[in-house]
Amino acid sequence: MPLLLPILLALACAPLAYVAGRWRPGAAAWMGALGALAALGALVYEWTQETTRLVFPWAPSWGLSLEFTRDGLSGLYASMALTIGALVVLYSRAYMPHHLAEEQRPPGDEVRFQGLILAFMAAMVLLVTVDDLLLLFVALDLTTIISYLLIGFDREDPESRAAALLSLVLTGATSVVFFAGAMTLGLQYGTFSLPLVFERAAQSPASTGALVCLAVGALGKSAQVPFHFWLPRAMAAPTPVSSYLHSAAMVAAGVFLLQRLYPLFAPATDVRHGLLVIGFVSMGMGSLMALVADPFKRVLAYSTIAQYGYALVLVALGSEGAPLYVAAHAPCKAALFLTAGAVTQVTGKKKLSEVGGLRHALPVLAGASAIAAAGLSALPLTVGFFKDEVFFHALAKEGPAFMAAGVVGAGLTLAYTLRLWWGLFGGPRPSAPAAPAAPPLLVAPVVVLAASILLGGVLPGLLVTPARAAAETMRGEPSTLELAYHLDARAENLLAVGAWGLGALLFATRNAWTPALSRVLNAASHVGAERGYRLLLLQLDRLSTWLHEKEVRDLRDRVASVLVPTGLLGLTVLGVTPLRDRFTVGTVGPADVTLVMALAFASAAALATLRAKGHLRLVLLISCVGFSLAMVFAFAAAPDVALTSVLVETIFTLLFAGLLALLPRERLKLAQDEAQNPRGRDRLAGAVAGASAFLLSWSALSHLHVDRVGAQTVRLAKAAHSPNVVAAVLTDFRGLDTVGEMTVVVAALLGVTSLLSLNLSRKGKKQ
Amino acid sequence: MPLWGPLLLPWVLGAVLAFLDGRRAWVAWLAIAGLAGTLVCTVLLLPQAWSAQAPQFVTGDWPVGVGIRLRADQLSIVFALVSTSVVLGTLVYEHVAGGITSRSFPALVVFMGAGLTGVFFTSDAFNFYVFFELAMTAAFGLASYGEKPRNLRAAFTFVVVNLMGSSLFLTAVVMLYLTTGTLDMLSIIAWGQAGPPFALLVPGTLLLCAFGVKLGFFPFHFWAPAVYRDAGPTVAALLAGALANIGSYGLLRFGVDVMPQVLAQARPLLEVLGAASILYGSILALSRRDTREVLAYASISQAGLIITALSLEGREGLCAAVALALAGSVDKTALFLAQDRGGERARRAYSVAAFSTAGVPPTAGFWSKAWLLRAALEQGHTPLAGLVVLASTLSLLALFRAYQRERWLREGAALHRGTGAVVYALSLALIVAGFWPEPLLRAGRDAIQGLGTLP
Amino acid sequence: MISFVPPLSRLLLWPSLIIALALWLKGGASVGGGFPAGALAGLAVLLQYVTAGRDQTRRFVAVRYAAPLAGVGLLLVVGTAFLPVLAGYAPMSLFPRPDQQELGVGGLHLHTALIFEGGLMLIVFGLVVTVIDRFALRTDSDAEEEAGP
Amino acid sequence: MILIASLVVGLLFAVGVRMVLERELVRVACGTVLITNSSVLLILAGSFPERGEALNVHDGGPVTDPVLQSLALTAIVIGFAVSALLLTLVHRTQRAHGSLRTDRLVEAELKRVHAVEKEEGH
Repeated sequence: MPLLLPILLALACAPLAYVAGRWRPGAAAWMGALGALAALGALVYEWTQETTRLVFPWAPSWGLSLEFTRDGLSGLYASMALTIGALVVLYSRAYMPHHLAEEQRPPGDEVRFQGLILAFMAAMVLLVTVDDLLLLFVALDLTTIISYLLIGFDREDPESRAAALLSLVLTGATSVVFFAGAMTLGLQYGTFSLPLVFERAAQSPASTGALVCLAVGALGKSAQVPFHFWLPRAMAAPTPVSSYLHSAAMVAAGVFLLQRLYPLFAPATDVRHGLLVIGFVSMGMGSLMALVADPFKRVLAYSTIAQYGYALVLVALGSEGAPLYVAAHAPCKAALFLTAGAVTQVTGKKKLSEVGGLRHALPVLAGASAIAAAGLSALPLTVGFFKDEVFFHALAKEGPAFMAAGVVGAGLTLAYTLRLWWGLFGGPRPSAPAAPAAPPLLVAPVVVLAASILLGGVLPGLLVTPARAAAETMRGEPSTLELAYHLDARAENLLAVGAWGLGALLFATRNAWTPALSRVLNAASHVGAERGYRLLLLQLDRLSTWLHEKEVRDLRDRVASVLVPTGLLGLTVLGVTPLRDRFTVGTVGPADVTLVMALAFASAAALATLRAKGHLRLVLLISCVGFSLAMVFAFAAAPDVALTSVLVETIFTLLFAGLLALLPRERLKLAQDEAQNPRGRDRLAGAVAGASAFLLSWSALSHLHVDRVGAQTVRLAKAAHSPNVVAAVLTDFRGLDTVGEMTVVVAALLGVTSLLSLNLSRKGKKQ
Repeated sequence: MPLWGPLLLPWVLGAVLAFLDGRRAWVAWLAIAGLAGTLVCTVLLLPQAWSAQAPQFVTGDWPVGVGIRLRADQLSIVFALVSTSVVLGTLVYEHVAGGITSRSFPALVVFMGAGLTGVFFTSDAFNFYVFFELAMTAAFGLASYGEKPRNLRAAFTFVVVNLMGSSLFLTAVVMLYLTTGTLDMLSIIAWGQAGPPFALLVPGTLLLCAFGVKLGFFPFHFWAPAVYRDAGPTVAALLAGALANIGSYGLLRFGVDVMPQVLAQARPLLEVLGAASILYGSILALSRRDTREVLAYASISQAGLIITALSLEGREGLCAAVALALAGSVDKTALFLAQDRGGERARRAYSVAAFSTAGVPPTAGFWSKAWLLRAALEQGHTPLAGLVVLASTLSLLALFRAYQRERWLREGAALHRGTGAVVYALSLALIVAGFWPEPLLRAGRDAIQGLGTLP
Repeated sequence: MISFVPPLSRLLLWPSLIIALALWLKGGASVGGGFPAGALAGLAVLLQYVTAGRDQTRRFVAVRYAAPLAGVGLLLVVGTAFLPVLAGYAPMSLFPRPDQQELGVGGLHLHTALIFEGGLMLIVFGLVVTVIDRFALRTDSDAEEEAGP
Repeated sequence: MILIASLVVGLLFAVGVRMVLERELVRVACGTVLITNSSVLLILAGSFPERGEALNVHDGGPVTDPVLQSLALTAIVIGFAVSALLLTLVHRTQRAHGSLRTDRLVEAELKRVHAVEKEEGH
């Protein structure tokens, strides 16, 4: 049970916060943060316990069970999600009232927002602790759904709605692909339970197709090329969302999946090479975009794409530093996002070109965010230093080309981070009146994060144990990861120094190359993935509209679209069935003459209806058909049917006549004139339907089953005390049919009365 | 609970309601109570249906074939349960939403419920036709509910097109009788096992087309968008949520149970039609602005999924078809009812049902789509798996475009306590089935257990 | 010229109804049954509508309450079909059962099928008369509804 | 006889379909009536080859299949009920649209669709 405790606590946070919010809106955030911290405590406590796996029955029909695990990866990611979640919720307490006021929404919506953030946190905790492929997908889509609601939280804002939809569709679609891969694996190994899957995968490696599907899901979540473009758009969300989902939670989920499923990817070198390429491309693309982007949240978004590109490279290389990288990046990025939000709230500005010199107005924030920026750009004495150290360590093994790419990437990171921080806080003091001080709760989370970044940088030993545990879980072998400062000329250090130099150089000369770079990137965006996506969507929309324009609108065509395919299908079926004895012509004896005559009369009347000029004549001809058929039935020795059909026809003719009397004369005339020019396709449809009806009934009548139930009813009629067998069948043997039939009549009657209700005219007046 | 219980109750109730003015509140409550009673009776039948011998009776205790056999196996029961619940929910919704405006509405809804129950319980081809007509006639009467010109237009299209479907169905049943000499389904099964393999192909084709009209898949669907758009929201919910079940149930019953040999022949055809419906429905839904039209096209794509599932060999595909039909029925009802209202609550319910339709967990729809995907992959049918993925994505896009429409954010009467309860109950059912899928999976698995001659 | 038609049709009403009754009662033995009986009765009333007009015809109780009559008929039909289940018989069991002796009064055989057929007759009569009545009503006051979507 | 009967079934059906496809409500209703008639004829055509006495059957004598007859009766009655409903619907529809032509219905439908689309905007 202790294993479940943190999960249950995390799940309880959102409802508890909601309840607290009902009592007093401000209490929700505190309640939520408290819950998150309690869950964190439980998580730590759980590490001292024996249990590492819990299994509950769930859906035995599919052999599914709820499986939870406690291992290095789950511990690392869950604590990350819980800590940053708690801080972000507290931050939102200070951020949201202002934001809601700007959006002109009731302050009570704050509780809803915090509830969603906490629900997201719970989904994240669930995602990292489950140990089953299917559950993994369920949790993954839970994060997708909640992120949709969070990104689109400002629903009055069209941009934010569009961003939410984009992220939903993109991450939703890629996660369905992930699911297809998971399903393939589940079927291949006969189980969805991850330990068993890994065990069986060791014998027979997973198929490349399945792995590619899994990877697509992960890439979509982690905003990697070519699915990256949802992330910059998602910056339309309120800042707490970005700082949580887009630094430490949702985007981390993708890379987490790859780490969790690493044993499957380990043997598949092709797939890993593909991931490697994507990682480097995302890294380069993200960094370059971050260098020129103007809104500061966008800078951070592109930076996130780039940073997860690093993490992807690490996973693709199978480096044991991969989990550490994500964990070290998360607090830095979250802190910077929170800073960006605080700056926007204080100054009301969102772009780098509009702010500057804020270090005077917001000294604490400036200091704390400087530490975070240092962490992001991997300067010593911050936890970020080690993320680059493991990165360079992994690259150094691969050769000079990789090392060069790494130095460039890290250099770009330093350059854009410097640009961001300097753009916000550096430069001359603004001439405008000093901005008001930020509320303490808006700054405190940044300070806490900065402190933790420093702590990790100064005492790296604290990180070794969790990082090793995570690496062990990921790679399934003991880890030898070391974190310490080495003051010697090893490759990692040289690379780091090179990167700093490059970064500093780039930052110093920024005015020289920025315009050119932004022109180049602007041109490149015309052929980018986002453009492709929009084009695809546009074409689909066009196709959709075009099809809809072409679609059948007319009642006639709606009917024809039922009958013509049926007729064609029927004819095809007749065509493919074996030919032998399909049709019998039958004999016509002298006794049949009357029958044939009546049939001929019916046909003639039916044909005449097509040429009938007036409505009355039409109705009379229709009843002629009916009466001839009644005659047919009489000659065919079915007197009951004949009697009924005579009566029905009579009533029917009179009803028709009654209807005609109701209809305005000029309207009838008008309709009559219109009706008499059938289109060619109507004739064709009639011909197809008729031919098909003829041939199908001919074939059916040619194969009459000799010994039908009918004969049995004749024998039983006496037992039913009814000399008239038809009456016996109707009232006794198949009486239920008759009851049903009569109910149909009553239902029709109800329909008629409601259509022609007596108080219609009164109702009309009321309207 | 004897088998006739859930059959008799709505029948008698309908007859009584026919006298009464349905606009009075107590009449509506009587109808609601009766349908709820039917639901309870059906639930009470569950253990028997799951026992070794499915409950059955023959009318008048005549020999089978002479008398009509009614039988409730697992397939019948699960469809009856879901359909009755959906009908009940819709009736409650209409009543609490602002009062029923037509005298005969409750009676017709109850008759429709009776017809549906009968269709699911009967084991006689012609009796199936009679109950089918009962449900259809009630629906014909209901289709014009509201009586605005657009409602009448929808009703007229619906009646004429479905009359064609009904006459196809009648013809097919008669051909079955002429060819096999019996109307009892189990006897037809026995005949089919011994008889020539091609003998039932013609009636089978006609049945496919007739159910195609009810279910609304390509190319028999052209009536659906217009009718679902122009009929009143409750009526659209009834037609799409409950009545379409006749189509899927009929395909399962006649295709899998009664004429498996025909189904085996029809697989390639079903596959093509299914793929066409999926693509057609998903793509057309994209550019529609009217939410109900979006839903109509989404339901066409859903119907495509069902018949694609039927086209797969092996049991898994059939299970998937059952699950898709059941989940789809609740989805559609919830969607049509929720889109009728504005405000936050309605949007919330809509989003749950939309996620279910798109197959996003944790919802019932996810499991049904997952099942289809599983069946497709198990058969090594990768293109179909790709199609399912594509359909999910496109319907997600279409449904949530509708969700975000400007109009919806501002206008419309909000769900109040009563209507909200109905819509929330449906959505909640979807979510509960998402988190605890065992009942749905069991239903899907067991429903096809007793059918015909499965491999 | 048409002066002799209304009295004639009024004269025809009762014989038609009696034939309808006969059709009903003889249904079990020969051609006939509830449905033709109801249809014939409906036709007889229809004739009255044509000749005497709506108001005259509605003097008959059965005409005014045609729709409820159909409901009664349905109750009769459903009752005959399902009441035996209360005594443990299968639904649609008619009495006397196959093994029981038939009761006859003259040419008339007493059988629950008669009640069943009677229900049928009432339903069909109800449908026909109601539809006619509604159609006739509309001719009296045919208010146009507003055109438009 | 079989051929003749099925020819007539096909003919009635074809004429019925042609009428349903005409652009006028009354003719659509007439068409459905013809289609119902053709189904009933098909039902009874199954008993043409062996028709005999339905009443007062002698053992071994020719028999018109009573089950087919009762199916035909049921079909007739259901067809009758539904057609009565359809007729009233024709009446109401034409009153609501002021025309008996189906293309008027289509026009009204399109008008409404366009109105909705415009209102929704992009």
